[in-house]
Amino acid sequence: MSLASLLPVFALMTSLLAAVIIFTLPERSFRLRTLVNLGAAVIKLVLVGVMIWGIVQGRAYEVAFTMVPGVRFVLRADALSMLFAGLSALLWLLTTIYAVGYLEGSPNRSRFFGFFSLSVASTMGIALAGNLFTFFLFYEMLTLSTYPLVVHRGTPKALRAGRSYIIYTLCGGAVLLLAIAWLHGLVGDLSFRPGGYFAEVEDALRGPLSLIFVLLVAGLGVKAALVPLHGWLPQAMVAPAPVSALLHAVAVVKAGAFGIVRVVLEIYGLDAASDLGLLAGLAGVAAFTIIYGSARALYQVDLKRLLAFSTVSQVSYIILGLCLFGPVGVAGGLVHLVHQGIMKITLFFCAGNYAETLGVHRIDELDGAGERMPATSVAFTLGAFGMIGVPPLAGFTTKWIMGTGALAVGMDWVVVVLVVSSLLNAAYFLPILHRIWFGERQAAWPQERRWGRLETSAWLLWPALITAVLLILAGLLANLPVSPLSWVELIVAREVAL
Amino acid sequence: MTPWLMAGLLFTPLAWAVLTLLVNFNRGRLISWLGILVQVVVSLGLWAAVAGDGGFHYQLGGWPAPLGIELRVDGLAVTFVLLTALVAAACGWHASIYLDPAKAWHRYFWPLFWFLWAGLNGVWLGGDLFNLYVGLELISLSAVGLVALGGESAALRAAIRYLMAALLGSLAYLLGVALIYGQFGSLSIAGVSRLLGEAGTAPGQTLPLLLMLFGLTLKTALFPMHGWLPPAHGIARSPVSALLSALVVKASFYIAARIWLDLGGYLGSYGLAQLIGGLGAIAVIWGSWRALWQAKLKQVVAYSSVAQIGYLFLLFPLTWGVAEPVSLQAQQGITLQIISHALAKAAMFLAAGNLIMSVGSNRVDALAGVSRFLPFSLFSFGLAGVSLMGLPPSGGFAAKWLLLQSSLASGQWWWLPVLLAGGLLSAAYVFRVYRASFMERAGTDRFFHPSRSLEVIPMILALLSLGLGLVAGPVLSVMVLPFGEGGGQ
Amino acid sequence: MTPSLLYAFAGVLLCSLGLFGFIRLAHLLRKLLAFNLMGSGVFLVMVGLAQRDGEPDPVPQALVLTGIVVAIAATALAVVLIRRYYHLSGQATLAGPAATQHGTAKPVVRAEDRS
Amino acid sequence: MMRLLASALAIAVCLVFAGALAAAVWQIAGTPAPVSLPGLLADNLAASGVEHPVTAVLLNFRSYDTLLEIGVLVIAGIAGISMARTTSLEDPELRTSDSLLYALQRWFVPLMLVLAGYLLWAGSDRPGGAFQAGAVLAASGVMMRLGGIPMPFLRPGLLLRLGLALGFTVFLLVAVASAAGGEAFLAYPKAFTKPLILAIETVLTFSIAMVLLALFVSAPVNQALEPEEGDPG
Repeated sequence: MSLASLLPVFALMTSLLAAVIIFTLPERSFRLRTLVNLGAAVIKLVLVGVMIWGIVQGRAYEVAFTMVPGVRFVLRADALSMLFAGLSALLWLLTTIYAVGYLEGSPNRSRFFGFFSLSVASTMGIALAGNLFTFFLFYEMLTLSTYPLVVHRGTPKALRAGRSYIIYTLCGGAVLLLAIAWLHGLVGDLSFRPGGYFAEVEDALRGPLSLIFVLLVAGLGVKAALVPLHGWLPQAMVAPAPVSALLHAVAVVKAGAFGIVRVVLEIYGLDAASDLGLLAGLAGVAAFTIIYGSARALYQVDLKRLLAFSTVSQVSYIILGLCLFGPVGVAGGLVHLVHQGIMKITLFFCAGNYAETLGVHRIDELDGAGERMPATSVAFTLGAFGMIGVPPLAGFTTKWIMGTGALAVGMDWVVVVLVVSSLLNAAYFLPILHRIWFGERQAAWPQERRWGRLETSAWLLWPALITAVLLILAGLLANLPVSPLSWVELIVAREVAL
Repeated sequence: MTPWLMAGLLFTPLAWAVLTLLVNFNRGRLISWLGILVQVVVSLGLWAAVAGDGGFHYQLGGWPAPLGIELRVDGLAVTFVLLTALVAAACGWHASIYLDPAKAWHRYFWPLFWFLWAGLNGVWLGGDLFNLYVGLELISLSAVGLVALGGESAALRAAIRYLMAALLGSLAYLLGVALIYGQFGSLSIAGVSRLLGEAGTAPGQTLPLLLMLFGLTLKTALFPMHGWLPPAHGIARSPVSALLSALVVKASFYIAARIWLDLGGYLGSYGLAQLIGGLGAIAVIWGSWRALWQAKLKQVVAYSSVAQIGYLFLLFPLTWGVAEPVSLQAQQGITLQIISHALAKAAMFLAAGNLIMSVGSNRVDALAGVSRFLPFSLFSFGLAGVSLMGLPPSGGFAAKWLLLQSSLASGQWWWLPVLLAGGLLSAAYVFRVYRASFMERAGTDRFFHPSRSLEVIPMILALLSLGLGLVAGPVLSVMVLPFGEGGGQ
Repeated sequence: MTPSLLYAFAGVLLCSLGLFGFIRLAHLLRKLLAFNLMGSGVFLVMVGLAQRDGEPDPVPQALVLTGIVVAIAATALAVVLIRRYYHLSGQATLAGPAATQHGTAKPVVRAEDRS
Repeated sequence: MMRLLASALAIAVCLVFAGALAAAVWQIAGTPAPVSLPGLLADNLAASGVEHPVTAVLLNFRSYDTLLEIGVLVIAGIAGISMARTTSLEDPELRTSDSLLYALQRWFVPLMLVLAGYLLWAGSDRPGGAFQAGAVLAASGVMMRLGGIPMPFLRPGLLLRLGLALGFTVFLLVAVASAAGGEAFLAYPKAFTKPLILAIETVLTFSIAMVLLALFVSAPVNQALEPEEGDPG
C-alpha cells in the first residue's frame, strides 16, 4: 500500500507514540514533556489537514487487515470521520496547552499527560474506524484511558466518581459488544458505508435488527449521556478542568454521539432506521434529554456541574438532528458536533480559569469576576451566548438549521423543543453573566493567585480566547467553504443520497 | 532435522534438570539461562517446521502405535510448545533474579522447574493415554514440590491439599484408561477413535470417558472442585504461581479437550457437554466474585484463574453436535483464551510479585499511592488485566468474540450472559486494584524499586497478551494445520 | 468368569472402598492409605480386565509396574510433606487455619535482601 | 447428625460408583478387544533384545514411559530433600536401641543385598527387575537407619544428589546416544540391546534405592520458616 494510504495510521500513531514516550519520561522533565505533547499535537493537526485536503480532492485513505478470523481491522478516512478527527485534533492542541498551564507544579504529571495522549489516540481511532468492530476496539480503549484522568486527583470523591464512570461505561461497552457480535453473526462484517446496508429489510430480520438497534443505542448512549444513562457525567466533574473539557467537548461524550451517527447513517441508513420506526423513539429520547438536562442545570450551584448538565442537553441536539429524517436535520446535528465542542470547551476553559485564579467554584461566588478577569469573562459570555443561540454565534446556526429541517419534514414539535431548551439555557446562563458583570464584590476571592500583569497565566488564557474567536467565526462565516457547516454539507451530500 | 528438534524438546529439559540438580542456585541460574535459550530456539524451530509443512506422527523408539508410544506433532501441539517456551522462559528468567540465592533450598527450584517443563512438552505432544498419565504425574509432582519449596507451614498445607487433589484426579484418569485399554486393547487416542469410527466394533462405554474427564477437570480446578487452586497458587513464590496458573492447569485441560474432540463424539452426550459447560459458567461467575473480595493481592489473581479457566470448559458444549465451522470457531476461541490467559496471568503474577516486593505487603489496600511512583509493574498488571477483562485489542477479547460468535451460531445463546458478565466482573476486581493504587495517602515513601529486568519481564508478557488479538489470525491459522500435507488452512 | 476377571471385580471393590476412605477420612495419613488402596484397585482392574480371557498380557503388567512406581513416589512425597506439616503446625488434618501467623512487615529491608 | 448424613451420602456415592464400574467392567469383559497387543508383542519380542516381555515393554517398547517414571521418582526425592534443611540426619526419633534388631541386621542386610542382586539379574528373563531390586535395597537401608548405623552419603550433599540422578542420567544418555547412532530416540542399537538394558537396570536399581531411602530419612524438622511473600522475613 502506498504511503498516502497509511496517513490514518500515522495520525493515530502521533498521539500513541507521544503517550509511550511521556510514560517513560521522568516526572521532572517538564520541558521535554511539553515539547513532545505540543509537537505531536501539531503534527497530528497537519496530518488531518492533509487528509481533509485529499478528501476534498475525492481521495480516500484506507488501511485494513484481518484481525480475528472473519473480522477485519479497518482504518478509513472519509468525510464524516474527518469532521470528528479535525475537531479532536484541533481541540487536543488547545487543551494540551491549557493543561500544561493548569497542572503546573502538581504531582503525577507524566501519568496525566500519558493517559491524556492515549485518550486522544483512542478518539482519533474512533473517528477513523472503518467498521463497527474497529470502532468498538477504540471505544473501549477510550474508556480505559480516560479512567486514570477522572480519578487523577486520587481523593475519595474522585475515586467514587471514577468508579461510577467505569461501571457505566463498561456495562455500556458490554451491551455494545453483544449488539455488534449479534449483528456480525446475522449479516457479517459491516464496514461503514453511506446509505447503510438495510435499504430493504426482509421481515425475518425486522425483529432482530430493531432489537440490535436498541442495544447499540443503549451501549453508545451511555457515553453520549442520554437520559437515563447520564448519571456518570455530573459526577465526573471532580476531574481537573482540562479533563472535563476533553471529556465533554471532544472525547467521551462525542464518541458516543459520533457512534450513534455512524450507526444510523452508515449501518442502518436513515430510510431503514425510520422505516423500522426506530428514529421516532430515538427522537423522543433525545428531546426528553434536551429538556431534562437544561431543567436540571437550572438548579445547580456548582459551575462545573451546571456545565455538565448543559452538556447532557446539548449533545442530544446531535442525535435529535439525526432523527429529522432529512438532509437538513442531519446537517444541523452534525454541525452541532463541532459547534457544541467549541462552545463547551470555551466554557470549561473559563470555568477552570476562575477556579485556578480566584478559587471560585460556586456560581454565587462569581460576583464581580468581570472586572477582575475581563478577557476570560468575555470568552465565557460568548460561550454562554452561543449555547443560548444568540445570533450570529455558532449555536444559533445549529438551532436555525435544525429548526428549518424540522419544519421541512413537518415535525413542528421539535421546534417547540428547541425554543423551550433555548429559553432554559438563557434561564440558567443569564443569571451567571449578570453576577459576573454586574454583581458587587463584597468579600475577597476564596484563594486568589497573581500572575504579573496578565489576569491569569498565559497558558490558561490564550486557549480560551482562541476558542471564543473560533465560535464567533464558525457562526459568522458559516457560508465560507472553510467553515464546519460547508464541510458538513459536503458530508451530507455524500451520505444522504437525495 | 526434526528428530533433533524432538530430542531437544523432550530430552534437554530432562538433562538440564539433572545438571541443575548437581549445582547450587547461582550456577544453576547460569546453566538454566543456557537451557532456556536452547529450549526457545528448539521450540521455534519445531513450530516453524510444522507451520511450514504440516504436522506428523513421531514414533519413540521406532515402535509404531499401539505397540510403542506415538507422539502427535500437529499445529495445535507446537503452538502450545511455543507458548510454553515463552512463558516458562519468562518465569525462569524472573525467578533467577527474584529468588534469593542465600536460601539453600532455592537451589531445588531449578531441577523441579526443568522437570515441569519436560512434563509439559511431553503432554502437549503426547498421543498415548498412559504416557499422558505419566506426563501428568511428572507435572503434578514437580508443581507440588515447587509449591512446598521452603516448607513453611501454610505452604505445606496448600501443597498437601494440591497433592491430594492431583492424586485423586490422576487415579480417576488412570481407571478410565484401564477401562479403555480393556475394551479396545489400545492406548493411542487416535487408534481408539479410529476403532470407534469403524462399523464392526461394539459401541463404547461412557464411564471411561466420564472417569477421565472427572480426573482431568479436577486437576484443572473446575468448579466445584477448585478449592485446592487458590491456596496453592496464592502462596507459592510468584514465578512459581505464574508457571502454575499459566501452564500447569492448562496441561490437564488440554488432555481433556483432546480426548473430548477425538472420543467425545462417540462416547459423550449432549447432557454431559452442557453439564461441563454449565460448571465452567458457574466457575466464571463464582471465581470472579470471590476474587473481588480477597484481601491479598495474589489471592485475587489466583481466584481470577479459577474464573478464567471456567471459560475454557465452554469448549465442551460448543463442539458437541454442532456444525463443523462452528466447532472450529469454538476451538479457535478456546485456544486463544488459553494462550492469552497464559500470557496475561503469568504477567499478572510476576507483576504482583514485584508490587508485593515494592510495598512489602501482600495486601491489596497496601498499594495506596503506588501509582505515584509509576512502576512498570503496575502497568503490566493493568495491561494483563485488560486481557483478562476481554477488552480489545487483547487476545482475551478475540477469544471472547469467537466464543460469542460460536454460541450465537450454535444457538446456545445462554452462554452470552456468562461471557459478558464474566468480563464485567473481572473488570471489577482488576479496577479494585487500580483504585487502591491511585489512592493518595501520606507516607507512601516506603517504596522499593525492583530491578529493571524484574519489571521488564511481566511487561513483555502483558504486551504480548495485549497484542495477541491483532495477530490472532496468523496464530490460529497454524493451529488448524492438518497432518501430512501442510500449508492448507 | 475367569479368575483374572475376578481380580478385576476385586479391584472394583478396592476402588470404591478407597474412594470412601478418601472422601470421609480427615487424617492425612489415612487419606493417603485410602489413596493407595484405590490405586491397587485400579491396577487390579487394569491387569484383570486385560487378561479376562486367560492368556497373560504383558503390556498392562508393565503399565502397572510403572504406575506402582509413580504411586510410591507420590506417596513418599506426601508422607514427607505431611510429617513436616504435622511438626510445624501440630495438625494431622487440613481442617482449621494454618498455625503460623506473623506480625507486620519491614518492607525496605526485605526488598533489599531480596534483590 | 451432620456427620451421619455426610457419611450416608459418601456411602451412597461409593455404592453408585462401584455399581457403575462393575457394570462397565462386566460389559467390557463381554466383548473381545479388537486389537490384540500381546500378539503384536510376541512378534516383536525377538527384536527387543530381552526375553521377558514385561521387561521388554518397560525398557524398550514403552521406554519413554519408564524414563519419565524414573523422573517422577527423582522429583519426589528432590522435593523430599528440599524439605530437609539440617545437615545432620541423626534424627533421634529414628533410633531404636533394640539388641534383637542389631542381631537380625547382621544376618538380614547381607541377605537382602544378595536378594536385590538376584532380582536385578532375574529381571531379564522372568518377573523382577530394577524397581523390585531397588525396593529391597532401600529396605535394607531402612533397617540400617533404624539400627542407627550412620550413612554419611545420605546427608543432603553432592553425593546424595549424584546418587539420585545417576540412574536417570544413564538412561537419558543411552537415549540420546542411540539417537546419535542414527537410530530413533530410545531405540537401542541392535548389537548391544541386552548389555545396555542390563546396565540401565543396574544403575536404576541404585538410584531407586537411593531415592526411597532419601525420602525415608529426609524431612527432619527444623523451625527455619520461609515466610510467605510480603510477610516479614
